[in-house]
Amino acid sequence: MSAVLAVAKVSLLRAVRRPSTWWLSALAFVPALLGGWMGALGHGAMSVGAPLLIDVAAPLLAVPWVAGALGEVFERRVAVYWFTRPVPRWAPLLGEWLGATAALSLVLVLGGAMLAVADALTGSATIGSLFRLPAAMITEAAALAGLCIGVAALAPKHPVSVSIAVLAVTEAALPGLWAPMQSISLSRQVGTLAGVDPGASIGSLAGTAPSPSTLTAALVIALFCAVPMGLGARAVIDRDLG
Amino acid sequence: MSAVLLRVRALSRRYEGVTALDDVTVTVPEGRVALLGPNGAGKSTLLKCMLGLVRPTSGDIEVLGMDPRRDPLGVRARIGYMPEDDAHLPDLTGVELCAYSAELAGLPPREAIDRAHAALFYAGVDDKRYLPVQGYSTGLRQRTKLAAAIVHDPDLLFLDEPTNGLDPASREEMLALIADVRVRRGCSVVLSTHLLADVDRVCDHVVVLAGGRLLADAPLAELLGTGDGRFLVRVKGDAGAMPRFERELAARGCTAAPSGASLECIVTPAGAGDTDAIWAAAAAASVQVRHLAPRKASLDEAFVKLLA
Amino acid sequence: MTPVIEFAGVSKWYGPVLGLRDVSLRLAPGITGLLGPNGAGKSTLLKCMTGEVRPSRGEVRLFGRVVPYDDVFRRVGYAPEIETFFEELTAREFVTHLAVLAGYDGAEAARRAEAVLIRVGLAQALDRPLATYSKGMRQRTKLAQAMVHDPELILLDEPMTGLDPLARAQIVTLIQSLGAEGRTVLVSSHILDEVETMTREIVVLYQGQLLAQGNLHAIRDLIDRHPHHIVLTASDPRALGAALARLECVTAVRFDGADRLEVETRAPDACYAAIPRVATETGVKVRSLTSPDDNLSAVFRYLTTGARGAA
Amino acid sequence: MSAMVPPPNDRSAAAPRGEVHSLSYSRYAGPRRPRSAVPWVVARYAWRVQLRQRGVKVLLLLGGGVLAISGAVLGFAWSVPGMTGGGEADPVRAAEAQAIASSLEAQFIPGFLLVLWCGAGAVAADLNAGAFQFHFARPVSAQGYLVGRVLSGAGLAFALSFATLAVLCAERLAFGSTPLRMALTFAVGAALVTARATLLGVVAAGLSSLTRRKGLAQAMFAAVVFASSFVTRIVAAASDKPWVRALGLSGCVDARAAQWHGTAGLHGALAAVPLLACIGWGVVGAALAWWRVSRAEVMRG
Repeated sequence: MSAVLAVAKVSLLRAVRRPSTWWLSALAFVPALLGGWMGALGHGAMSVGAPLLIDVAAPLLAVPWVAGALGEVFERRVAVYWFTRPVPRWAPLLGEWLGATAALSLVLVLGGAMLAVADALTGSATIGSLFRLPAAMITEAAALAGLCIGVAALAPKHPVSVSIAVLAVTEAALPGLWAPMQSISLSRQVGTLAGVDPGASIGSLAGTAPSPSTLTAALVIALFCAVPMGLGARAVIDRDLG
Repeated sequence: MSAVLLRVRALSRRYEGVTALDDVTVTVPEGRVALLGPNGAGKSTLLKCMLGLVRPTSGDIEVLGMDPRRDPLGVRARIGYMPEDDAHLPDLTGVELCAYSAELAGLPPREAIDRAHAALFYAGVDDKRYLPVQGYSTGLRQRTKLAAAIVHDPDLLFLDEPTNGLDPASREEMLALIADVRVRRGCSVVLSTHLLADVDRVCDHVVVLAGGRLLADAPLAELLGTGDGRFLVRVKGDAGAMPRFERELAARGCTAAPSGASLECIVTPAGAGDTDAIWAAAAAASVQVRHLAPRKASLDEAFVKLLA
Repeated sequence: MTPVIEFAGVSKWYGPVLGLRDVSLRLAPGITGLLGPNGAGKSTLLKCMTGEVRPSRGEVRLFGRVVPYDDVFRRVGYAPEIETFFEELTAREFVTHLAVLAGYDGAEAARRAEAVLIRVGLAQALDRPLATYSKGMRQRTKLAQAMVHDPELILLDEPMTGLDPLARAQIVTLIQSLGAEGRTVLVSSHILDEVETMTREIVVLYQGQLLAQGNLHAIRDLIDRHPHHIVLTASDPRALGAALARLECVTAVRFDGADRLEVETRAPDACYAAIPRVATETGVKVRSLTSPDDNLSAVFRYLTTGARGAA
Repeated sequence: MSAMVPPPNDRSAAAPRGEVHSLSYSRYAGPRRPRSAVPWVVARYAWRVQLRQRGVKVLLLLGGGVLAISGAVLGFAWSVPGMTGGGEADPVRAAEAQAIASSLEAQFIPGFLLVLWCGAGAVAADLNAGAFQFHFARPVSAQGYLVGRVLSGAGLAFALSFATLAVLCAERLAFGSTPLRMALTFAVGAALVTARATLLGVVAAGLSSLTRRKGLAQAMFAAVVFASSFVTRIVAAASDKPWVRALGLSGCVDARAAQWHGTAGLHGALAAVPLLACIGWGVVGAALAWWRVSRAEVMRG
């Protein structure tokens, strides 16, 4: 367990030292700014900002931050330094996940909270919505971190393009084709948890979505995280690394 | 043979706060030239200036009679460059890499393929040429890089650490190839290296840089001088052979100094050129002499002397 | 006593590509050089010990247990041949982190990391980001992380490539001191001279197969088992040549210029022994004796250019 | 290629003669092409490598599937009179508009992913792998290299869209459009498809030259494509200003297409917005790439 925490700590430290982390983080605050502006013009801060944060900003923040960085570690064989220590091989993966989730959550929660505040200032938000969006962002951070780490372990040469391709399929292509497929969309389920109307985010071509439920949402989000992580861990344990 | 390969006058190049080249003036004749110096000596910067990739802060430079600042592409068309790092163009096979190099230098596709095969044959890359380069062993990769550097028939070849990471046999072959390029092709060679033994083998002129300054510019023979009367002796024997041999040498008035390797020593005979005493000592100590030759000052020593 | 390292019939193929073929070997404490030309399987052999690759056939045992087992890395340090680290960290942070993963608590790990980095000669650069490190400093960092947890077995993959002569000498001294502390150190290299300054015990791989193992003498014998060309300069080469031609071990004599002769032999040991004797008998003064074949690279060259059954 | 070595003994003409050719290196005296050919060389070899990659094969398969489906669906709709364009004043013209829009929109995701895979990381990967020094130690100018990278990054995406356009136009010819009008539609469609691919390629090359890290470059490209289209769409909808949509990287070409059909709803000075946005994106991408590549320190150390 201490190994997992040690890896998480170093993962955070490395993220902080990368200049790209800082300007990527700026991405998380664009929705709040844009939402606030639109809210001030009377168009509803949440209906503009939340889909932008959940659908666009969060994935595009997570993919280079987590998949890109970890993919490099695997591709350049640096991971061998972890795997020649007396710890099980899944421990560094879990540590990376913990570190990535913490860092992503921090940024996304801040972004979400700012958006909620902007909404409260310009509209008629309830006190509950101030907490619902940030809480939902934590689940999205954990799910995206899991997906990215799994993909980085499975496809270390193309972690970013594969992650984006997976997300393009689950978030845009399939839901756009057939409405029931919206259930497998991560952003749609996070939106359910956050209590945000998904209408604006998904192409209108597909018609109406199935009615949302918190239980389904939690299940889909958990699967989003666990399936790639599990496959990635199996690949790291079973395969030759050299 | 006496044409000028490179003429550099008062060349300086400064990066922010760092002087990479400091007022270097040197004229290098055609042939095989070694560019020597420790890391950070300014070798790479000089190469970059020659290729027209970096503009000198001040001073003049002329390569093969052309000014790389005015016509960088013209200069580069006549130069073959073998970089130190692997230029990974992922998934290209050996043949493709060479053909690509040739086409970039302006050869039509058919000619490029033809030349690529000729260059790979010359560099000794066999059937593996149809496999992706990233799977090659270090030796094969160096050969492929050499082939890619000569494929467009340059007049001047820049080799940056061409024997790095090669095993002795491959190193020999690489050096033989480099020597051959000059002899048969009439192509000048500039060899940038820190392996002094390489220079010994293939170069006839040496330019030494250190800290951005020119330290030496001389024919190799001048730098090495002649023998100093000492002999390098290597013997074969058991663990006690060497001490026994040294005792016998001492008994005959010779002095033996360690050379660094375990069964070797540097012997100063009592009389100049008196090898008989060494043979007698070996016989008395019952060791086999496997190597006995006058010891030239090695480039290593010349280099250390220059740097001091 | 169980050997520290034991390979039992290990083969490894990467798809159809051969990595190792039927390697069996046992190694005891001390420094051992792992020699072979590029692509001989040296890295694969080391990776089989760290569990980075699994043998396609056979078993590798470290300290008597079959690898991979996680705990083995309490007793094993490994310096791979890769050039990169977690570039955002400083050397101190990097080595401390790996010491923590090796099981030490934070303070102890930091103390050990600092001590080991100073020992490898990085005292001046402890807190610089690894991204700014030169090739030589990277080699030292790799050594440091392999030593930080005080392992009994240290595996070093080409620890001296890219170093200038001075740094090379320092690293050799460091490795010798590790051996003197009673550790088992396996150093891969393709340069015999480099290894020879460190140890007498070597293992030679050639095209994935174990070509030789043991004391350098065994390798010297191996060298003696293939034909040699011996170049002599002498006061009267033709007289010496005529006398040598009578020996059974000499297969050819050639003259070259006024004072050089070249002797070809299929029994080098006998021939080297005979030359001084014959010289004394004929009263010829031998001024120098050299051979391009009296070294390991010649063995490799000989093996590569056919006559594979001879060795 | 091979220099002839005269036979050692040619006094006896009657004896059988043999020749020994020298196999050693020989000089090259053949033609050399002008330097303007360099971009094509860069692009050709990049395509050759791309077509070997599994990811590219999957994406091309995906694009092929999209082509087949849209061809079948639209072909079916067009073959049944009155099924499409019923409410339009000119059903034929509406169907032609549909052909262009489909080749742009249906192929957007496969095309985007292809540019992402082939182009968005290319310059960064080259910078990181030392391929800059490989190229620039040869007679390759920065312009030549960049044009080559744009071509190689956008080439496959362009081929997909163009194939879709060609298939749909051919179907229209079969279902009632006159050859003359089809030729015009095809020309306009080809221009738009080219514009779409070029913009994606140029922006991808520009962004990818900002960093050494391939993954980061790819993510930036995805961010610019998605965020620009998402933000412009939401802002346009929320503030009811349709011209804002034409500012996005994908929106500007779509809006140009809509303008040609007369369905864009942009009038007066606003009619110039899509074209200006297209030019703007192109200039920004090219400027970024040029700025970075021309000042790159080519060799390390």
